[in-house]
Amino acid sequence: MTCRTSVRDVRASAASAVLGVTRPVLTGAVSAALVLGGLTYQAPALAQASGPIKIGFNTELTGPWTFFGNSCVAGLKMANDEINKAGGVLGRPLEFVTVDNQTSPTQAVAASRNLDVNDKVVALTGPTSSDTALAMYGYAEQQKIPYLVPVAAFPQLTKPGTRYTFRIEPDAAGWGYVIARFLEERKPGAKVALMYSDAALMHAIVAGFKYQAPRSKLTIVSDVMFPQGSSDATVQAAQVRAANPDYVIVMGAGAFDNVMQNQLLDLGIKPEQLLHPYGITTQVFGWGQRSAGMIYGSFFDHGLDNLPAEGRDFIKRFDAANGRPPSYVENYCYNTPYIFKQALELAGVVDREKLRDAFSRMKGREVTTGLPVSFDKNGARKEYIYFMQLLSVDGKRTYASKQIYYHEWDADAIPVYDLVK
Amino acid sequence: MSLLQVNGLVRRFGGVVALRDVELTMEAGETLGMIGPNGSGKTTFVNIVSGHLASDAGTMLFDGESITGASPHQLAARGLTRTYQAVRVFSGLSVARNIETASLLRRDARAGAGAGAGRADGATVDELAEWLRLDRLMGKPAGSLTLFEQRRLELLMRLAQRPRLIMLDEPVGGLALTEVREMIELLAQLKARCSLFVIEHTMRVIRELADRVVVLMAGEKIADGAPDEVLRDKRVVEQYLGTVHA
Amino acid sequence: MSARRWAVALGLLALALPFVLEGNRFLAFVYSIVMIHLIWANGMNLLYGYVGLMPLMFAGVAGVAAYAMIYLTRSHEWSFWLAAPMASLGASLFGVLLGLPSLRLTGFYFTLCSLVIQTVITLAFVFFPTFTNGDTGINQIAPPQAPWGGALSGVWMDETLAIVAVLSVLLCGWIVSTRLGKRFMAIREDDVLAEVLGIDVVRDRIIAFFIVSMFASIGGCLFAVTIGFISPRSFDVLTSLNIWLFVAFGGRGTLIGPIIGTIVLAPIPYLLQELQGFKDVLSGVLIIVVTLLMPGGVWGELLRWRDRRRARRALAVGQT
Amino acid sequence: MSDATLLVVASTLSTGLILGAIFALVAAGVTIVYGCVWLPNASNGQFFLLAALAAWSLTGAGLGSAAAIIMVLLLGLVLSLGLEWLLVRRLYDVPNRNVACFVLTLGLTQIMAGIFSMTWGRWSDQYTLPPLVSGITMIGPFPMTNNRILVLLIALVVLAASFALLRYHRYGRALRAVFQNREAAALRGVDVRAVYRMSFLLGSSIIFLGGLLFALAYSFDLTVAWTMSVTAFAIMIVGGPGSVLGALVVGMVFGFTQAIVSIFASPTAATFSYLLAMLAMLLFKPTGLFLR
Repeated sequence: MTCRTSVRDVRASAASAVLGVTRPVLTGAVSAALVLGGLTYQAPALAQASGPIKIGFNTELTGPWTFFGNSCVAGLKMANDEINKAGGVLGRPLEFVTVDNQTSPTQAVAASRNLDVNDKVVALTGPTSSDTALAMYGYAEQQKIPYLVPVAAFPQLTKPGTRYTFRIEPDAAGWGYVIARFLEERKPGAKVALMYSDAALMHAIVAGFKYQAPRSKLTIVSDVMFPQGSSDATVQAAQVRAANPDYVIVMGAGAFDNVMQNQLLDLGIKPEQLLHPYGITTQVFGWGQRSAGMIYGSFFDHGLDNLPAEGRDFIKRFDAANGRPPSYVENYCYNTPYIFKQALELAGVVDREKLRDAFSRMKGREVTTGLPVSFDKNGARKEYIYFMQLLSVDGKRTYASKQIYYHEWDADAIPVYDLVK
Repeated sequence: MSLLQVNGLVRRFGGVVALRDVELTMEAGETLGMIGPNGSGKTTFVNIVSGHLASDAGTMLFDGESITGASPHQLAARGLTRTYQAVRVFSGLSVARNIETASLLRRDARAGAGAGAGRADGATVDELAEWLRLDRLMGKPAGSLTLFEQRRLELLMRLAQRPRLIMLDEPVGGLALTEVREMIELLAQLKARCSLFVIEHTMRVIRELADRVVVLMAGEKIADGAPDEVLRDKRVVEQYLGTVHA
Repeated sequence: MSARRWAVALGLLALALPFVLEGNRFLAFVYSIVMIHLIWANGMNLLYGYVGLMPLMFAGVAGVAAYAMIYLTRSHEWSFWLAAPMASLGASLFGVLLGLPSLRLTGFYFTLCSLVIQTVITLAFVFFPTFTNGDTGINQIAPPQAPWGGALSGVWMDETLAIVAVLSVLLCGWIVSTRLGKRFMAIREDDVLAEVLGIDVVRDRIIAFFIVSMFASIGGCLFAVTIGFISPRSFDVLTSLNIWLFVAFGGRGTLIGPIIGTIVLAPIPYLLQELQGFKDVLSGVLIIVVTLLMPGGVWGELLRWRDRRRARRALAVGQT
Repeated sequence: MSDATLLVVASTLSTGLILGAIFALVAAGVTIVYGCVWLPNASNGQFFLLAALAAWSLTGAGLGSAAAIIMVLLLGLVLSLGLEWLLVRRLYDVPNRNVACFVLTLGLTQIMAGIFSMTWGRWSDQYTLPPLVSGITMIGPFPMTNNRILVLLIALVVLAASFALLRYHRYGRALRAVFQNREAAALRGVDVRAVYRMSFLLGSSIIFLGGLLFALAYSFDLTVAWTMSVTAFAIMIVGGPGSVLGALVVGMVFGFTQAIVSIFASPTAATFSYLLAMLAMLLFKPTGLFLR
């Protein structure tokens, strides 16, 4: 048994090794180390001078958020190809180096480092889940790499003092705030019930809603939080039904969102009373035809009014390629290369510090919607949201919806960073 | 003062009484045999005395001190140890490691009396190994030994601890006839070194080894005395010996 | 070369690698992650390989230590070098508490019990956000202070991890060679027999849980400052299972086995990121093949082959 | 009682029964494999998920739910046979097969998780099966979908059938004999390996069915695999390995605890309470509540 080598022996030989008695061993170890080092050593980071402009795209290609990561890739690739076909940026092609963070914060940090060190990317962009984004945020701020966040709504990504991180999606506490404003308008003095999963994003939305609800004269009649891994909500749905609310705000992690929706509908809550703070295409397919009439928040939907031709074109081409209409996730990821293009052209050179400055002063536009893209001193964007009403769902192919509300507000309309730590 | 004194031992399993007011004393240097049909409570008795099982009532003294409720390792430290009906050695470890583990906790070593280190009651572990003919098997995994070798190893591991009393639960169980002969000889030599408590079905073992015999029937002690007397006792013959080949 | 010289060479190599990998901060990072897992695997091996209990709440204990360390450094402005040992000590006492079921349960029952405990801990991390910030996690965890002022980072942080990892191997080897280690192995082989031979099984199991929780805790604190971000998912049952897998794959109850397991399996998800789902398939196939061909783990099986060959040779010599 | 109270009471019953029945079913599958063959299958959560995902794809391709279920069960049978032939049978004679099997099936779990993220994981973030039957039955003021009633019935019938099989059928007797003493059973002419194979197939099929029923009653996503694995193992141990009755009773107790505590406290308290109850059970009655 190997375990029988006693420590006294090891200590003795360690001493003898230091004294040079076992020189061959030491030499062997050091030369092995040097060989390994030679294999791994690379020249220190040089600014990217020629070849494609590399940007690190760190996203979820495996693990529970696989779908979001892959949807994002689909949108991003489309735009990237278009840009390169049209001549690239600053006369060079744009390349997104995609790495898989496995929906794990630890892996996201490792992947960021890989992109930073081995690919020497000029900027990072990436994940679609909040905790991986927060882990990357720490890395980007520490290593001073510009970091553009396409789809992660957690407010702390743009907390005061943030310098290198810029977020495209409005922050989640704001969504909660505007839901209260919206319901106040639709039915003054409404009674509202909340059902949500114990997850970072949901907590931020709820915090914003609870802040604004008394100011909008809304009453919260029921407030149910489910631990992660819940699978049934019938009892809570019955309790919510018994509290007789005018509206139920529903947001669950993954499939549990749909479980809550269906169980509320089973118990006789009308679709018109149901409000989801956000809805993407697969979610809508899950809700199905029986949910027609319900309301969901969005930042891009093929049912939006007044979409410019570029937006309609994007929807058509995405649908043709992927068999489903895009939602805001794909839209933000589609816009990401264009936002990079605008910022890089503003910076004029491929340099991290210059690119950061360009982001902070850019006045760009989303190519699909024409909405302005500019960031405040913390990297947050002007807040906005649409509320859509679901009209009909056609199997797993498409659905119809109409825009019923649009609102824009300043990020500091509510004390976001006091509400969410 | 007796070496072991058991008073009014009671143990129930559910509704079944396994031991009913069992009284027993044992003097130092004595070899006591315990016999009785299957299910009469012999192993339960050993389990309780050796600390594996709690009693429902009764007290136990070992060398004049109470051992009621003591755990097996505390008893081992005082010199009371046991073997099992199904042989039990560390089958994944080598014979040498088995013996080493057993001598880790030798009584005198723990008590701090370094003088006897490496010796088990006058004999070194090596001498014991030679005596038990294990000295050439040291490197083998204990699990690969024959049953008889394992029985001898078991014995050596107990002796390495310098016990004052060894409780043997069927020491010749499963052995071939020649091996039984040998085992009895070994145990007879052992009698000089420490007290033995032997559970056996094989009457030969009891006749040749025991100074005194106790008979358990359905949890009750029905006889206690010299082997010749007890084995001739009418009740014992009718209820027990009649059923086994003596 | 003798086994001892090999051990010294490996130790020196482990200590030298951070300087070698300095040129590539990504590989250096992967190396430091492997070192942390090595600390963990050694702890797991002590309990699983030598005492014979498979604790799936291992990561939970590491998490408790990490959160406690962060709380002490953030809210009480303690230095990492004071906070980490204190947090580890506290978490280890907690680990002893979680180990108490082992006094009644052994084998697979204890494993399942620890699985339930780990599930409760993970839920508690999410549900009681005072110390953990819930599902959101804690980001921008400051690196430890360097003795020469400033933050300990880069190659010196990696070197610190390598030193702790090498120490953990040495410590493990030392514990195993002591009377305590021999008692552990006796308990692993047969706890009832160990008790009859005078081993206080209850006390020794408690000691084992304390030592092992210390390994888990120190690894947890170092993990937090190395990654800079932790959330409840950093310390969930999958983390425990992974560490256990390293030990079982390499060979439980040997000093070398867990090192092999960690070095082979731990870097896969980092170095093969481009392979996406294939990398899971690859490591799964690797695990299955090794289990079927080497049920005692890589090193355990190599030792067995060696022993068998020696026995055959001895037999051959005996016959001639 | 007011309608509102009745509604809550009825919904509690419905939740407790359905959750309980599905968890009992999966635990029964686990218990048959672990309790009889002593092979802990760490990948049974993935089996469960695979069944649900396969049914989702088949119904998406236009197959009816009932046809999809039968197809998936057949598929599951083929898959388990293949797995038994390729991997599991190699462990029957390994001395420490508990551990070997756990490691092996963890490897299998990784493979399946990798495959899922390259396939279904890319196609959607959540999955719902069309109901087997449509319509709603009113139980007092509580509307229960016929689909869920049918799911409950299937689960209970399968549980009863496997109980009867293990208790009264020749196979069940052989299995108990093998469990008590493998060598003795072999001497008495029981084909031990055949019994093992049968148990693995039966257990796996029941887990597959559990996945299908879960998918019919609820929407699901990829995270359900682990939750299911942990819960099923815990239920099996508390109920007593090898006891289908134990799995049923403990599964139901678990379902009802979750439903009832969440009325009076919160869903989180419910989850904590059932986990702590299991812990207490393990500590104070480690052999399980029911004998096989």
